[in-house]
Amino acid sequence: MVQQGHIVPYRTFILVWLTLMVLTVVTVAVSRLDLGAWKIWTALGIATVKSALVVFFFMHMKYEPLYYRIYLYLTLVILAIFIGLTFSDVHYRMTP
Amino acid sequence: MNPPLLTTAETIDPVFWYILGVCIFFLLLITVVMLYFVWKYHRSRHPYTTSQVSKNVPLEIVWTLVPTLLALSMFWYGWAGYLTLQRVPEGAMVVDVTGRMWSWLFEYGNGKTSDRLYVPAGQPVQVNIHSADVIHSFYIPAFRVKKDAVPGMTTYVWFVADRPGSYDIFCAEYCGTAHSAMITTVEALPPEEFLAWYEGEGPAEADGELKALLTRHGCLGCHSLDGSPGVGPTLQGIFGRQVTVLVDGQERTLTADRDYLRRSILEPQVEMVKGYPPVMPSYRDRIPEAELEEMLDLFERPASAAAPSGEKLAQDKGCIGCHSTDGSRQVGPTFQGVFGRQVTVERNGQPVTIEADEDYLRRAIVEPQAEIVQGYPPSMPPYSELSDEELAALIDYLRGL
Amino acid sequence: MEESIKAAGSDDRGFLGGERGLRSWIFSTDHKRIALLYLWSIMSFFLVGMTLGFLIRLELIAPGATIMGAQTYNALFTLHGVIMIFLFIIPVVPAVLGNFLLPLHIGAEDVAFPRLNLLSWWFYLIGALMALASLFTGGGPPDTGWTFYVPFSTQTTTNVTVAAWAVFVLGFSSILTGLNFLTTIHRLRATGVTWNRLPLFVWAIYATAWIQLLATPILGLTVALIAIERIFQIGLFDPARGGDPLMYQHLFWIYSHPAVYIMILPGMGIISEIIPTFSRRRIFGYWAIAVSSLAIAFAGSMVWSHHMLASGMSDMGVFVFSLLTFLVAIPSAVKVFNWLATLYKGTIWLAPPMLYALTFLVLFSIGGLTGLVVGSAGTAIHTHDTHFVVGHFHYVMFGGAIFAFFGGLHYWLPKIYGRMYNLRLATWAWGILTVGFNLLYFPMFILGMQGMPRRYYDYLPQYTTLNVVSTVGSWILIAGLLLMLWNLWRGSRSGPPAGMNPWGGRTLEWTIASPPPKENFPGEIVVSTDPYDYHTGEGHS
Amino acid sequence: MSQTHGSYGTAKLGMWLFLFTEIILFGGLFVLYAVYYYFHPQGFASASHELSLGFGTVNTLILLTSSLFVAASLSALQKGERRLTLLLLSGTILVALIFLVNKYFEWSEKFAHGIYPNGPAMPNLAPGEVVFFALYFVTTGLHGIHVLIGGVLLTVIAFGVRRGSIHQGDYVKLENSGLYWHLVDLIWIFIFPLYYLIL
Repeated sequence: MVQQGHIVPYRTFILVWLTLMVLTVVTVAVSRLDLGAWKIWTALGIATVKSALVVFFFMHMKYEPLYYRIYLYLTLVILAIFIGLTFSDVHYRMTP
Repeated sequence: MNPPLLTTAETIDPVFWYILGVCIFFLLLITVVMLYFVWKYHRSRHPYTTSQVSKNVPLEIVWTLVPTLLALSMFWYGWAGYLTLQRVPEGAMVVDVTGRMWSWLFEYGNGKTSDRLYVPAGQPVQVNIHSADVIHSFYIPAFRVKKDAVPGMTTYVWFVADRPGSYDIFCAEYCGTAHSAMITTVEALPPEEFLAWYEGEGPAEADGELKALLTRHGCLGCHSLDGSPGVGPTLQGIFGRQVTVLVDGQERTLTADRDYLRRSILEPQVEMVKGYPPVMPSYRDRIPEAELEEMLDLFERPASAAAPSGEKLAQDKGCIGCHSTDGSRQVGPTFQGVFGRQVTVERNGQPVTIEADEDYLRRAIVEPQAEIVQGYPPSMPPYSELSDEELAALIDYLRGL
Repeated sequence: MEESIKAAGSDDRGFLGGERGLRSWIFSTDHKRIALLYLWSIMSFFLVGMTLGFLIRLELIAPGATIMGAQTYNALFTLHGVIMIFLFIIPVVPAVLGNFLLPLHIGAEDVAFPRLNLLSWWFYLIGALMALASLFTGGGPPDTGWTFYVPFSTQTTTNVTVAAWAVFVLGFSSILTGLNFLTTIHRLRATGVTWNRLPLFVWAIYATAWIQLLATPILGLTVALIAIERIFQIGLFDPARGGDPLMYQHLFWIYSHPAVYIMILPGMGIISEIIPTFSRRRIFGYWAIAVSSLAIAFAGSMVWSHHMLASGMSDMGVFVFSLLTFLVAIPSAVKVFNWLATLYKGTIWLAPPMLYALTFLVLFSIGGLTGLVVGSAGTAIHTHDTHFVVGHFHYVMFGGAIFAFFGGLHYWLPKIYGRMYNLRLATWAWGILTVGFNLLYFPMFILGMQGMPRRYYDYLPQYTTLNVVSTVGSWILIAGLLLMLWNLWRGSRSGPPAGMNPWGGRTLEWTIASPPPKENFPGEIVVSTDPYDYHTGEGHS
Repeated sequence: MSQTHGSYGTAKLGMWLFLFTEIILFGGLFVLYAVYYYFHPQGFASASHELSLGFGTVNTLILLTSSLFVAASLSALQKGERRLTLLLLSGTILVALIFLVNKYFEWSEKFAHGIYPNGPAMPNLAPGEVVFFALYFVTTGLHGIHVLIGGVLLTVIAFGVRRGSIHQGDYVKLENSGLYWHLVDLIWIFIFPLYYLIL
C-alpha cells in the first residue's frame, strides 16, 4: 500500500531553518544584555518559539490530525503540572 | 496557671472523629444499599430485569456535588488542625533533637544532653529536628505529632504534655537495620522536678563518662555496654578481645587494639566483624578527634578502673529477682551469709555437702545446673556472659552480705 | 453452541491449539498467548510475594525476634513491596486481561504492534530476573523499602544498584505496553465500534495507558539517578553538595502516585463489566464512569506530594496537595454510586465473579474512605508511616485492584481456556479469602491509630494482641488464596466445557468460541450493538 | 479510524507517543533544574560561566542544520529523489558525529580541570556549582546517548534506502527515525539556553 503523507516543499524547510539560525544568534546576543530576572524568561521564550517551529514544520505536526496536537499539549500540560506543583512546595520552604 | 492551652491531641482528635464519622456513614450507606439490592433483586426473587434506565443527569449531579462539598469540609477541617500543629505557642521551651542511625539525642538550652526527652508538664515544648545521616521521622503518637528529620534541613514539632507521665517516641521513617529499635520516651515531669533535673546532674552524666560519650554519638543504638546482643557487637570488654573480621570476603582474626578500634569507627566497612550486617556508617568527620581519643582511652582503661559495682550487677542481671538479701526464702537460696556457708548440692545426681567458697560461687553463677542446691528448682540460667571482673565484683558483694 | 465446540474436534483448542512447544509461546506475537505468558510469570511472582508477606506477618506475631533477624526482615519487606508493586500489581490487569481482551473488545485481530508486545514481555522477564539477581549479588538483598528513599538508598551497602536498574527495565515494559494499547484503541477499532460503544474496560485501559505513558519515564529517570548516584556520587540529592533529599521524594512520587491509578483503574474497568452482566442490566451512567476514569487519571497526576505531608515540605505544599487529594476522591465516589445504581431493578446472579465484584465495592470503599483520613493534613501527620497506611493501601490495592483481578479471572477464565471451574469451591474460596483479608488488614487501622509505625521489625508489647489477630488472618487468607488458585488451575485443565457465553455477557469476546480462535474474528467485522445491550424482561438462563 | 487506514498512521502515532515519554523523561531533569536553579541562582550563574559558549552555540547551529537535512530527506524520498535522500541522510550522520566529537572535547576540557562527579575540583566549589555540574553531566550525557542512538538509527535507515527497502511508497521508517532525530534537536534547544546562556 502506498503511504500518502503531506509533502512539505524544501522552500518551507529552508525558511524555517533560516529563522532558527537567526533566533539562535538572537538568543545568544540577548543573553549578553543585562536583563536581570527577565534573562531566563527571554531565553526560554525564544527556545519555545524555536521548538514550536521544529515541531510544527520539521516534525509535520501542522499536517497531522487534530488529536496529535491535543495529545502533545496534554503532555506539555502534564509536564507543566509536575514543575508547577513542585514549586508549591519549594517556593514556600522556610529553609531552602 | 496560664490560660488553658489546647493540646495537639485535643486539636487533632475531633478532626479524626469528623472524618471517620463521614467515612463510616458512607461505608454503611454503600454496604446497606448494596446488600438490600442484592437481596431484593436476587434472581430467586426478581427473575427478570424490570428497568432499562441507564442515566439520570440530576442524580449524577447530586452525587457528584454532595461528596465534593463534604470533601472540601473535611479538607478544611484537617487543614485547620494542621495549622495548629505548625503554629508554636509563645513561650515554648526549645529542645533540639538529632536523629542518627539508630538513636535520638536531645540537647537543651543550657547545653545539657540526654537520650530521653525530659519536659515540664503543662508547658509547650518546641522540638527542632535534625538528622546526622539519613532521613528519620520524629513521632510521638500520644501527642499526634510527627515530622521527618531530613539531612540539611531543620524541621520542628511542638506539643504540650498536659500531665506528668512517660510517652513513647518512635522513628517513623524507615532508616535501616535497627529502625524499630530507634525508640525512646518523653518524660514529662512536674515543673519543679523538671527544674531540678534541668539544673542538676542529669541521669545521662551519672551513668559515667563512656556511656555519655557513646550516647552522644549514637553508638548505643546498636552496641550494648552490658554484653547483650544488638545490631553490632557488644562494647563490653571490647578492648583486647579477639575478633574475626571479614576483609574483602576473607576471614581474618585480630586483636581489637587501639588501632583497630579507631579504624572500625572511621572506616567500619573495611573490616566488618563476622556475623554482623555491614550497616555501620563511617564516623569520619562526624566525631571530633579529641572525642575519639577520649573514647579510645575509655575503652582501653583497665576494667578495674571503671569497676563494676557488685550490688548494681545483682540488680541489673536480675539476681535479686530470685535471691533475697534478707534471709527470706524465694525461688533460690538467700544471699544473706551465703559466703562460707555449708550447702548440700546435687552433683551428678549425688548429694554432696561442700563449703560455698569463691570457687563454688563462681561455678554456681556460670554453670548453675551442674550443682543445684537441694530443695530448690533447677531453674537458674547460666550467666556465662559475665566477665571475670564482673564475677569478682559480684562475689565480693556476696562476701559482704 | 456447546455442541459446536464438542463437534469441532481437534480445532476446539483455538489459540491454545496449533503450534506447540516452548518456542511457539515465548516467541509468539499473538496477544492471547502473550497474555498467558504474562499470566503465568506474574502469578509465579505473586506466589513469591505472598510467601514473603506471610513470613513478615509470622515475624510480627510477637514482639522481639521471632523467626528471623532485623536485616532479613528489612530485606523481606523491601522485596515484598518491589515484587508486589512492580512485578505483580502494576502489570497484572493491563498485561494479562488487557492484552487478552482489548483486541477482542474492539473487534481487532491483534494489538497495533504485536512484536513490540512480545518485547514488552521480554523486558518484564529480564527486569524480573534482574530483581531476583539483586538478591544474590553484591552486598546482599536491598533493604531500603520499595521507595528507595535517599540518602539511605545511596549509603546502604546492599545491592540497591541492580534493583534500581531492574525497576528501570520494568518501566520500559510498562511504557511499551501503554503505548501499544493507546495506538490499538485509536487505530484498530472495528467498523461500528465508536467511542461511545467502547466497553468500559477499554476506557479504563485507555486512561491507564496514558498514565503508563506519561508518568513512568519519571520513574525510569529517578531510579537511574539512584544508580548513577551510587556509582559516581554526583550528589544530586546531597544537601552538602547543593542537592535536596526531598526532591528525590517529589520525583519518586510524581510517578509512584499515578502508579496507584495504573493499579486500580483497570480493576474498576473489570467491575464495570461484571456488574452489568450479572445484573442483566444496562450499565448506569456509562459516560459518568468513562469520564471519571479519565478524570482520575488526570487528577491523579496532581496529588503526589500527599505522600510527603510529614516530610518537612512547606505548608503551602501541604495545603495544595491535601486539597487536590480530596478532589481526586470524587470521581471514585461517582463510580461507586453508578455501580450501585446498576444493581437497581436488575436480576442479580451471585456467581463467583459477581461475589468478587460486590466485595470489591465494600473493600475499595473502606480503602478509599480511609484515604480521606490520610489525605487530610491534620490527621495525616498522626497516621503517616504507621500501620494505618499499611491497612489503607492493602484495602485499596488488594481489596480493590486484586479482588477485581480475581473477579476478572473468574469471569474470563472460561473464555480463555474454554473450561469451567467448580463454582461451589470458588464460592467457598471467596468466603475464606474475604474473612481472612479483613482479619489480616482491619487490625492495622487500629494499630496505626494507636501509633505503631510501619516497617517495624520489633514493637512494644501494647501492640501484641492486634498483631496476633492480623497474623492469624494471614493464615486464613492464604488458605483461601491457595484454594482459589487450585480450583482455577484444575478448572482450566480439566473442567467441563464452558461454552461460548457461560455468563450471558454482551461484549464482543462472548460472540466467538472459547478459547478464541487464533485470528479472533472471522475477517473484518461490523459491530452494530452496544456492549451493555440488556433489555427489560431479561433473566439468567 | 479502523484497520483500513493501514499501518502508516499506526506506526506514526506509536512513534509520537514514544516521543511524549522522552519529553517527560527529560522533563524530570528540567524539574530538578528548575528547583535547584531556584535554590542556587548565584551558584548556577557562576558555574555556567565555566561552560564554553562557543562549543554550545556551534553545537546548536549544527544540530538545527541536521534537523533541516532530515526533514528535507523525507520530502526528497516522498518525491522519489533517492540520491538526494541519501546525501541528506549522510549529512545528518556526519553532523551527529561532529556533535559528539565537540561534546567529547568539551567534556575532556572539564575533566582536565578536575570538574567531574566526585572530581578533585568539586570540593572547592560552592554547593550550587556542584549541583549545576551534576545536572549538566547527567543531562548532556543522557542527551549524548540519544544523539548516538539517533545517529545509529539513521545509519540503518540510510542503508535501507540504499537497498531499496525504504522507498517512495513505504517511508514510515524514515519518517519515524526523523521524528526521533528532531526530538534530540528539540531537547537541545532547551538545554542550550538553560546551561550555556543563563549566566
